[in-house]
Amino acid sequence: MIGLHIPDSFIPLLQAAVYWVIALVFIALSLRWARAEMREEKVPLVAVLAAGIFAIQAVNVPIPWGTSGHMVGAALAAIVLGSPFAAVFVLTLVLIVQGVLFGDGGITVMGANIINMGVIGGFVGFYSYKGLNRAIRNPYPAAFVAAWLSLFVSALACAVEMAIAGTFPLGLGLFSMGLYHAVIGVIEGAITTVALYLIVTARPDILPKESGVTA
Amino acid sequence: MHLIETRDLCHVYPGNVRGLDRVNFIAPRNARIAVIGANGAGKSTLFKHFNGILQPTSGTILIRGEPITRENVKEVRKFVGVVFQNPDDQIFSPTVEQDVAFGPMNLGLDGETVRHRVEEALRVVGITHLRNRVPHHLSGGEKKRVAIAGIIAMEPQVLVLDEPTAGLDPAGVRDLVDFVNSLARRFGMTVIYSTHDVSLVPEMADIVYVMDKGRIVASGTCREVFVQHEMLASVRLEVPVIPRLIGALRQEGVGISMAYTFDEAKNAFLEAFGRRG
Amino acid sequence: MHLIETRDLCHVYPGNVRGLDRVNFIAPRNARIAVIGANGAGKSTLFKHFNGILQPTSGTILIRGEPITRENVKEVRKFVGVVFQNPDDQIFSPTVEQDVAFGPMNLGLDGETVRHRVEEALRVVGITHLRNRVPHHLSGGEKKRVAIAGIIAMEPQVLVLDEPTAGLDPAGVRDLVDFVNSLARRFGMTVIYSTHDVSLVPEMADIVYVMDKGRIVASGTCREVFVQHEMLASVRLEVPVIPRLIGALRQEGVGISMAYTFDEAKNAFLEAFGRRG
Amino acid sequence: MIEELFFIEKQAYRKSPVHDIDARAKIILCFAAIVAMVAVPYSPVVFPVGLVFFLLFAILWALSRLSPLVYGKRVLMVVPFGFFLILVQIFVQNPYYTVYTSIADLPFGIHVYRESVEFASILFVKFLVSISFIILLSSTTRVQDLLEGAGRLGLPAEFSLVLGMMVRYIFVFGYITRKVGESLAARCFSPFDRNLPYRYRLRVLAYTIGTLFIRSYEQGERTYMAMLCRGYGRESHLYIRKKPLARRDLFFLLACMPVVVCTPVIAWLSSQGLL
Repeated sequence: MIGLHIPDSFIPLLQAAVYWVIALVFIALSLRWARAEMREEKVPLVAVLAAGIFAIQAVNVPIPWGTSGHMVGAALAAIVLGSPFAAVFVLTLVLIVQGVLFGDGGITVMGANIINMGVIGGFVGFYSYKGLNRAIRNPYPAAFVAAWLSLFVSALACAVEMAIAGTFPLGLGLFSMGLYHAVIGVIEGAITTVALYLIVTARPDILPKESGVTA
Repeated sequence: MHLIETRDLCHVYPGNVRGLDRVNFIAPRNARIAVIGANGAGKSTLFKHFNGILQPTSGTILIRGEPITRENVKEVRKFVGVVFQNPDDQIFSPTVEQDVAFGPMNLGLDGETVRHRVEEALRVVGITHLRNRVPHHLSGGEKKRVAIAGIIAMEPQVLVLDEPTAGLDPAGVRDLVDFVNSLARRFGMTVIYSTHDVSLVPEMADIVYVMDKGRIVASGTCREVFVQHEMLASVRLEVPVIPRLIGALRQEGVGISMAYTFDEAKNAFLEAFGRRG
Repeated sequence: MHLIETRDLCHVYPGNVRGLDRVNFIAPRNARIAVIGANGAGKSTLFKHFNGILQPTSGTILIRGEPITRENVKEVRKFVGVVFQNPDDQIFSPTVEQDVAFGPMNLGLDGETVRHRVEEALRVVGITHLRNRVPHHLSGGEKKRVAIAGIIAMEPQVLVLDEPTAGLDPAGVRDLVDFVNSLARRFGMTVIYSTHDVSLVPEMADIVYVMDKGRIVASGTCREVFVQHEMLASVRLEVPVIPRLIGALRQEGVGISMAYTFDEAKNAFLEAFGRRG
Repeated sequence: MIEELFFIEKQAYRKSPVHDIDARAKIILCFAAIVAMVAVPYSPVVFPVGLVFFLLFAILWALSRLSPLVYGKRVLMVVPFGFFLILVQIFVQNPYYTVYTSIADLPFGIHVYRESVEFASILFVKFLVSISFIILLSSTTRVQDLLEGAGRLGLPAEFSLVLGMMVRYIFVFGYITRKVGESLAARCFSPFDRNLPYRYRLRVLAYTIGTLFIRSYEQGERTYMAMLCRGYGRESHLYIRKKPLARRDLFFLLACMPVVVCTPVIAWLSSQGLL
């Protein structure tokens, strides 16, 4: 949904560089994941899937009070591919294209955006799904909460980073972005859940065995 | 009043690419209409005007005598059902049944009517046995039928099929020809389709339009169109093999009457041989 | 020693779906081989064994007399080039030139040789003018050529084409037929392709294999295969219209010799009419 | 965003002296301009620097023969979140100032501060200059040239291959999404049709999104297989022909880079009273 792509100049250069370094570590790890997957290497597969997620993010989703938003899809990618690194890989590629081609999310702050949407979105989405699914043994509510959480925590992280940067007050940031994404997250959660249901119906074999999803 | 009529219809794509150039097209009631042309001739572009997916750059399109407006576009799409070439772009529900129900649901029909419509559409297309299947696992030909059923369920009076035989094997093509013919015969529907497989056309068309580079370069019955060998060659189409063979023999002085379908040809040859033998 | 030989090749897909059932297939040197069959007959499954994309469940596949192993699979893929049906699967680089260069790059050739190979492949396929274009601006026929060029650039000795005419218009089909024939004639290559457009086969095949439900149900020259009308009908294929017409006339007692291509048919008819006239 | 993608592509395919310049030169200039702009501290020094940078951008945009409307349209595409962040600034305090003077008192104890207005303006200038250079880069350089340029500038081989595939397939899926949209419309569905229940619309969108996911996953499977057929391995990389920078490109860099490097330095030195 709108409001997570931090633009250039909202984070000072030095801090942006620190985020870039952290992001690069995760990108390297995700590349290693894509290469060392036990069944077969996934680099090309994930590259093509990233283009698919780009298209998915381009689908306009109506928001009840009149505007339109779009999916982020980090939790969906992580859940279906069975690794948070899938989200890091996919979202990194998507953010590079969005940043360089569209100017959606900046260049210097791209590291921060990758951390928020890819790393935090992916890890929160994946592990909350895994934990909840183990606890309640039903993948769909688990996916709903996971997708909601992944968006919500990403938004909080975004607010914290800008507060550190001094370009947006912490309290107001946490409140406004948190509230907005808590609401919007419900839509992300609903779409993720229903999309997951469709994927399980059509291609149950894609999902990792331990995900506990059965068609 | 024609079901569909275009008058000097032009469409220019962004980047000044000419899609349609002064197209005058008429679809009468209960007709089977073939639009033939090479790839990129403008067939799909024309079809997307029939239900208001594309708007004319200039010229007019009239559906039952009326132009398409914001207000009547839903009515138009109910009246003119367009089935696109690739069924994968049109099928997305978890079951065949739900997918076929999608159109009727969007028309705001009540549950009972939707169920009835779905039933009927599945039956007409001959896929009642697939109703609970996951569309994803169906064969190409089956998916094609699901896509058609999805449109039939909206009970259009004009069915538009973009390259319906693409990717089908001979048995699939045969089924489709029979299906199109039965829609026209049994349900009185008007069926418009595009194809570059010219050999099918004599068996399933009352009217033929030939398109090239966005223009309609010829139209008429099969007989009128398929005698124009040079014209067809110039638009990168072939004359179906039967009239081509008979034409070549006639040029060599063989006395045989022209034929278009297999059965006609067989009779023509028997007659020619009989007369001479 | 045959270029490709399979012995009782079986392939069972996960879920116990039988893909291939005791297939015995031979590809000799410098031959044009058509594998015909309805959708789902197992043509693509067979082709995927030719370069080790799929492994046999049982039976053997020999490439130049040797089974495919982990060690020689790269060699095999250099020797047998497979072009898939949908060019979008195969063209994955941003520009035509980059895509055609992908195979040669992986062979570890130096920059100079890669450039030379790309140049040559583009020339053979006739798309030198497209080298700096992006694939999504190309037509279906052009994309098909790019996909073929990408394989040709690896200089395989066997070229395998899965449904090469799918989606092409008559002019595109004509070009492809000429291209396949020239590969065999000018470069001495062996070309194997699948199709369900049986009318093309007489013009571009030395050997025909007929597949049905994962089995090879007939093989031989066009003459040997296309006289078996019942067999073809039983596997949901059609007899090309020319032999079908001549066959029907002969059944009615007309004295005419069998023919398969257009030119043969024209001569046969002229002769028949001449003899009788 | 798909239609925007095609829109951007269309601009990048035009001809002009700026379009003709090698992608490497444009990448270096635009990235340098953004980094330099971001590097300028949050202080009024930003204004003269921003003005000079924007003039540089405006000259290049004029030379690119693209309409100002194109620029306007592209700015509008990206601004919402940035504008929201900037607008809110005038009501709040930030750590870059110590003293705040209220210039307008609104109900609920909300104040508009002079310093905050200044800070918002600073952010606005930096933001606008940064996105202007990105817009310049992608409006005058084709995606494939951008990628090739990045590769020649030393983008690691594994990234250029992966990004190349991404670039290739966003257009494939772009066309697919367009067709899916048309087929939804043909069956009288619009996600924004208020006659249909909201949950129903959301479910349909979720199904189409799930289908897109499966289709891209399966496209990945097939593409991977086709790559194997052509000898794909760990060492595979994108073919990028060597090409030296033309004299014109070097001249372009020589003319523009000093502006990008020197303006902030001079402005900062003079603000510190060192000049």
